[in-house]
Amino acid sequence: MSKQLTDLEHDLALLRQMLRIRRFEEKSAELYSAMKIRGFLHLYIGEEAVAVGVAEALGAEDAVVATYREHGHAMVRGMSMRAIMAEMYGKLDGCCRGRGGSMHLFGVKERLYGGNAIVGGGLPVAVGLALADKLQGNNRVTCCCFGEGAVAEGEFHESMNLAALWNLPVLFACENNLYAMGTALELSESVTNLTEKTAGYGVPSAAVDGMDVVAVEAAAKQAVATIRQSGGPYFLESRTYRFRAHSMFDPELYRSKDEVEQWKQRCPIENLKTQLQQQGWLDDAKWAALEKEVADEVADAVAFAEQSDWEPVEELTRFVYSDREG
Amino acid sequence: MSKQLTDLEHDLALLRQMLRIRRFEEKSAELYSAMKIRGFLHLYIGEEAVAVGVAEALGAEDAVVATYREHGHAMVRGMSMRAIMAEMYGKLDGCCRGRGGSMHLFGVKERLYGGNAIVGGGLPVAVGLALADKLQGNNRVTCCCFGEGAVAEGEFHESMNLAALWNLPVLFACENNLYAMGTALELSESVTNLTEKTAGYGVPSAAVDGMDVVAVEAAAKQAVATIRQSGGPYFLESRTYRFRAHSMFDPELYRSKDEVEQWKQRCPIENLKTQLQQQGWLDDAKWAALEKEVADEVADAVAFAEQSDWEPVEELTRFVYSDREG
Amino acid sequence: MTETRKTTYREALNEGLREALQQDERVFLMGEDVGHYGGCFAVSKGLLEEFGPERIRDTPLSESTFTGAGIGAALGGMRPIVEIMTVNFSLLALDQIMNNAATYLHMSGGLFNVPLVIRMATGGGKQLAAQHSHSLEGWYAHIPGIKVLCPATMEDARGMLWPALLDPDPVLIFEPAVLYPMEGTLPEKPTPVAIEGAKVLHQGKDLSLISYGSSLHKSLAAAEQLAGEGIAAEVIDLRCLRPLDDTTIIGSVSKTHRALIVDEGWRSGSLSAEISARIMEQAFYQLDAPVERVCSAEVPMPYAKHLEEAALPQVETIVATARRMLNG
Amino acid sequence: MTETRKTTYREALNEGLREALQQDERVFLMGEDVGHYGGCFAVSKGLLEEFGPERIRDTPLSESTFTGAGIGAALGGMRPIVEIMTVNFSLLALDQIMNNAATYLHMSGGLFNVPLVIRMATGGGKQLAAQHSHSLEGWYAHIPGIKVLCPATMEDARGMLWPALLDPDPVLIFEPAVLYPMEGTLPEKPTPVAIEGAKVLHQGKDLSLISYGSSLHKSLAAAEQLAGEGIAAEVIDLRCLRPLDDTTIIGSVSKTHRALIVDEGWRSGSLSAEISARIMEQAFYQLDAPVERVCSAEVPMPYAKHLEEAALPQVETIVATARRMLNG
Ligand SMILES: Cc1ncc(C[n+]2csc(CCOP(=O)(O)OP(=O)(O)O)c2C)c(N)n1
Ligand SMILES: Cc1ncc(C[n+]2csc(CCOP(=O)(O)OP(=O)(O)O)c2C)c(N)n1
Ligand SMILES: [Mg+2]
Ligand SMILES: [Mg+2]
Repeated sequence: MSKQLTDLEHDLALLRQMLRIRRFEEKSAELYSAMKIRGFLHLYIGEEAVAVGVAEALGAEDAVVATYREHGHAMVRGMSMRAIMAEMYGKLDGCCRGRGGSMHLFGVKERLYGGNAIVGGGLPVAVGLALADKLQGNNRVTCCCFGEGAVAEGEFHESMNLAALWNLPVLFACENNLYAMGTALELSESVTNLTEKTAGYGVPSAAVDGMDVVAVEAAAKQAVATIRQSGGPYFLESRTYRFRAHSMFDPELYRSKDEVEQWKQRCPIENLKTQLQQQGWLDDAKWAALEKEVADEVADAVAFAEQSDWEPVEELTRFVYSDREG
Repeated sequence: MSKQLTDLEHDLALLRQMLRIRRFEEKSAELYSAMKIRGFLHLYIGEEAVAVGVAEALGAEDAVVATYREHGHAMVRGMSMRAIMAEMYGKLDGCCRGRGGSMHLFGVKERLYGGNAIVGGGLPVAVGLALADKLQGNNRVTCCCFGEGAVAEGEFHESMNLAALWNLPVLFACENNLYAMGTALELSESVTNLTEKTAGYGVPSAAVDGMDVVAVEAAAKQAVATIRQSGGPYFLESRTYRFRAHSMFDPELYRSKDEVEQWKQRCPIENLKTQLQQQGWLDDAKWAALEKEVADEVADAVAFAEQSDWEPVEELTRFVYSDREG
Repeated sequence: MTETRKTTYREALNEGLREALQQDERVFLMGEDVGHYGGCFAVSKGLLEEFGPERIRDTPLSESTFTGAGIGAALGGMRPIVEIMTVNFSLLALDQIMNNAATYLHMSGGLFNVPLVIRMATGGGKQLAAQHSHSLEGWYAHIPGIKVLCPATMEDARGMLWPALLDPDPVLIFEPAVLYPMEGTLPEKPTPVAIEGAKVLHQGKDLSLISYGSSLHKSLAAAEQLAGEGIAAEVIDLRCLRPLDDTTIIGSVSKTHRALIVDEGWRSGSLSAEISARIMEQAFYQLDAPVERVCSAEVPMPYAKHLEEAALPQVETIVATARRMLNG
Repeated sequence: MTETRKTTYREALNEGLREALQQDERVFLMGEDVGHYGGCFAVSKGLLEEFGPERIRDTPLSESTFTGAGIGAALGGMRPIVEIMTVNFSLLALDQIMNNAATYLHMSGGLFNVPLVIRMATGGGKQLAAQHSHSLEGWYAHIPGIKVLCPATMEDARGMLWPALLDPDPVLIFEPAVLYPMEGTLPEKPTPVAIEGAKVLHQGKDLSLISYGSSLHKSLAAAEQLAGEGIAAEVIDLRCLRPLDDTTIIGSVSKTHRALIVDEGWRSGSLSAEISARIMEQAFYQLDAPVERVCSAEVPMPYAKHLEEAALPQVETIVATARRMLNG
């Protein structure tokens, strides 16, 4: 069966988004080594299909709560590379004026409520955002992205129960990359099939191949459709893998090079690229143009971040409390 | 089928235990009104079959972690009424020298590790006690009693997972009396069949009629046998009801008198008594003797508590840190 | 003259809640047993019947998540009031309070403020023992990004909630549980109340008694007793524990030259320490004697009445300390 | 003379762990990524290989429960070391720490003590922003029933764990994350270390610099700089934040008549306030100038380096404050 033209254009758009995340993060890693970026830096490389696929199911009016591994999520929500890069430089033009850094990206028009670096800490917040929507009669979805490691936290349980009990429109988007730092899923969960966790809450669930962006998109659309119809929560597990270390301080003692290599064979970008090439929709020139476009965007973001100013030190204690009345 | 003599004697012993709890607590309520007992007082009246039945499955070497509604648990573990009553008087001869009160009964030889007044707070402690046993090669079980309200706490989830993951001998003994203070189960859990909660952890579970002491005993024995065999945890839900208010400050607005009356028809003491009477094993004289024996024990406990001394005020800050080296 | 009527601290809080719910549709209350039970300490009694279950929400026993949900709802445009039954249980929600509520505005570089109010009962005096009796409000006052209030008077009990809801940032309101049955009068018509600034409730020239919450009433009683002995104590109600009102504190101490802080928190690291340190820094040369403190004994609260009383600040101790400070 | 060798703070901690595991079979370590990952900050590196997964236990992300399990295991006869990665995450376990670990002995009237050690990384200086950078050890020192240690030297990094394990009650050990790579020397053979008492690390007659943890090293650097200006600062390492060693503090202040406390905690309600209040109470008449404090700015930690540096105590601020105290 040959795809429709629009489908293929859509696939190309997905590919582009994934490539943007990949190249942006590769550059970030370099800049980390160059000490331009500091603190903790968690790369999403290998997992791009998840954020890109899930984002396709969400509208601009929907909200996202993410973790410290959220450059990709910020991008797919429409945040510019400039704002993210400047943030990681700690500059004034960063999305959070340099106060948040890599782990704390926020955006008003993107409805991105963090960038939360406490594992599980974003789950209750997402439930509350959905509650606000329900109370205000908004037909919106709040998508909470979290790693499989967060499933062990009490807040996962409490949040699933509360969202189900109060029938709140939360997409629980679990990014199962098999490890929480160095702790393999078997060492953290007695039942490793995460979709089995949701029966105790009566929350519908599904698992999807998180290395296949088209599949993730379809599953996420299905999930969001269910949510919009029921008004209640949904649990979607994307099975994925991070190709890089947990952060920049990880000797990766807990997994074998072989395992990593095998997963790299399933690179979401390579796979979609190959498919499109085989279908005759992507030739070398087009790919090169895409790479060039993305490289330019990354370079522009770096230049922007380099040139941006620092927040004056006098402003240190600003934003501890609001300047204005509520 | 007619029961064996030993069975019937055993039933009589169960009846006696339940009656001890009942009469002790009725007296406690009186003493509360008389201001001899203060603070929070949570009565177990109506639920006696649960603690009595579960205790039958445990040995002296096993451990129990209970809640603030634990007079019955202390008694079935062998704590004297004297020690409990004196504790509730706040006296020196109380099991905790008057420092704990009704909500915090502890006993070394009873292996009773509280009396914990934080809902869910005893669950992790029970997991740890079981871990200690496993690491030391002890063939012991730790029984953690908690209300259905605690199921909503994150610690329930974390504790179930950890006990299952590490295969620890914990009996999770859930006392489902349908209300957490004034919050009905339907208002606190999206899935109200609590035995369905455990699939997500791979923990075997069962539910039992908590108004029938013989049934509870059988189910608990089955549970403990499973634990001793597998080494791992088990979840047992006893479906029961408290006949009295949550504590002494509860106007009981959240449930109807009718509902309470209906449950009172299922009084575990009345029912077993009637059964034994019908089977010809309990005549009025025997019952009167039992009542008398229990009444005497209660009266003795009150007299003991009345006569006991107060801890000198100079000892106020003792037991903040240990007197001795570890 | 304004009309006044008799009421209790509990009813004053209840009125404050009712008024807030009436005035702003975005306001709702959630917490354990705020609805069907009638409120753990009956503070929210009658509200479920009046405002319905959408706005008076009984929650499961999930302190961390319903507090975090309050943060999310605040971010989403609502004005939630989260009730945590007792301060000890708030420890279960502390991650949400400190790592989220208090940091969102700053981490986001000013993008997202959290207009959330969290109320809870606090303090000892009811023989509730070691897991229900702590006074942690002064401890919470350590956290930047939140404001911490402790109403001790009828006016504040009724009046503090509304401005707290208007505040763009998270506000924690601590209600000393022993004060719930306290009787007093209130003006018929609510008068606006500020949620900053301490108040001098009793003028005096010899010594400043600096206090808040249930200890305030003990300080007032002590001042009365001291007056009988010819010692004029000035009594300050801190009201707002974060930020502290240095002006009022230092002003009073500069007048009286002696300060005694009465604080139900455990002594070491209590709010009283911070106040003493500030007086040291800002009024050292005004002092005629070292600042002293009457606090709780450093003990998880015992159940027995005589022990609990010995653990808590008492009028006699305040009086004796004040007397000693003046007479040498 | 005893043989010494070069090492790091991190390795010293690692050695302390290894020795404890060797000496007592009841000792085991549990926490997130203590095993297969090699330890979040590599403190427990190599221990899994040496002692196996029964004694070096990777836990799921369940801070409250594995901390509570530590309490239970301690009650059950073991000597657990619970590692919480970073102090901010310990808020998730605070209910277990305050409501259980700190209260069991008292609630049970002395029946059940909890011989548990909890270790965690603390403090800023690594640009980890508002959810990973707080210094809450002084805040924890408010809680009766626990002891709070903060090793700042090689000896203490290696030596404090063992006596903490021998202690019958819960001991919290805070390890300032910025110190992990710090280099220094240690005697070849472990020397016993006490887990009470402060230490005077540098004698001086003009001013007492009272500090601990990473601020201690800034205080030492400041003392050196001040020495160049002819100001002899005495530097005290508190070591043990609960209980505080009043004798050493008051002794020093009685000699120098001036005290400056350096504390990475947020200023209001920090440990420095308690120390200032104690000096007020116990050495008021010895003071030639008000006690001062250099603390962290009251801000959830910003990520940007220049802002973080401005938020934390720095050598220049210490020096300038000390100079002003002496000359002004
Ligand atoms: C409450 C808490 N505990 C521990 C950490 C330290 N930590 C940061 S990321 C992480 C692993 C989380 O794994 P997972 O949820 O699977 O997400 P992933 O990093 O794989 O995307 C840990 C343990 C934290 N940030 N918060
Ligand atoms: C963490 C915590 N939250 C709230 C409370 C107040 N509280 C005490 S008992 C109780 C109800 C618990 O219900 P359940 O677990 O069903 O036990 P039951 O009282 O019915 O035996 C509540 C809310 C508490 N003690 N601890
Ligand atoms: Mg993961
Ligand atoms: Mg119940």
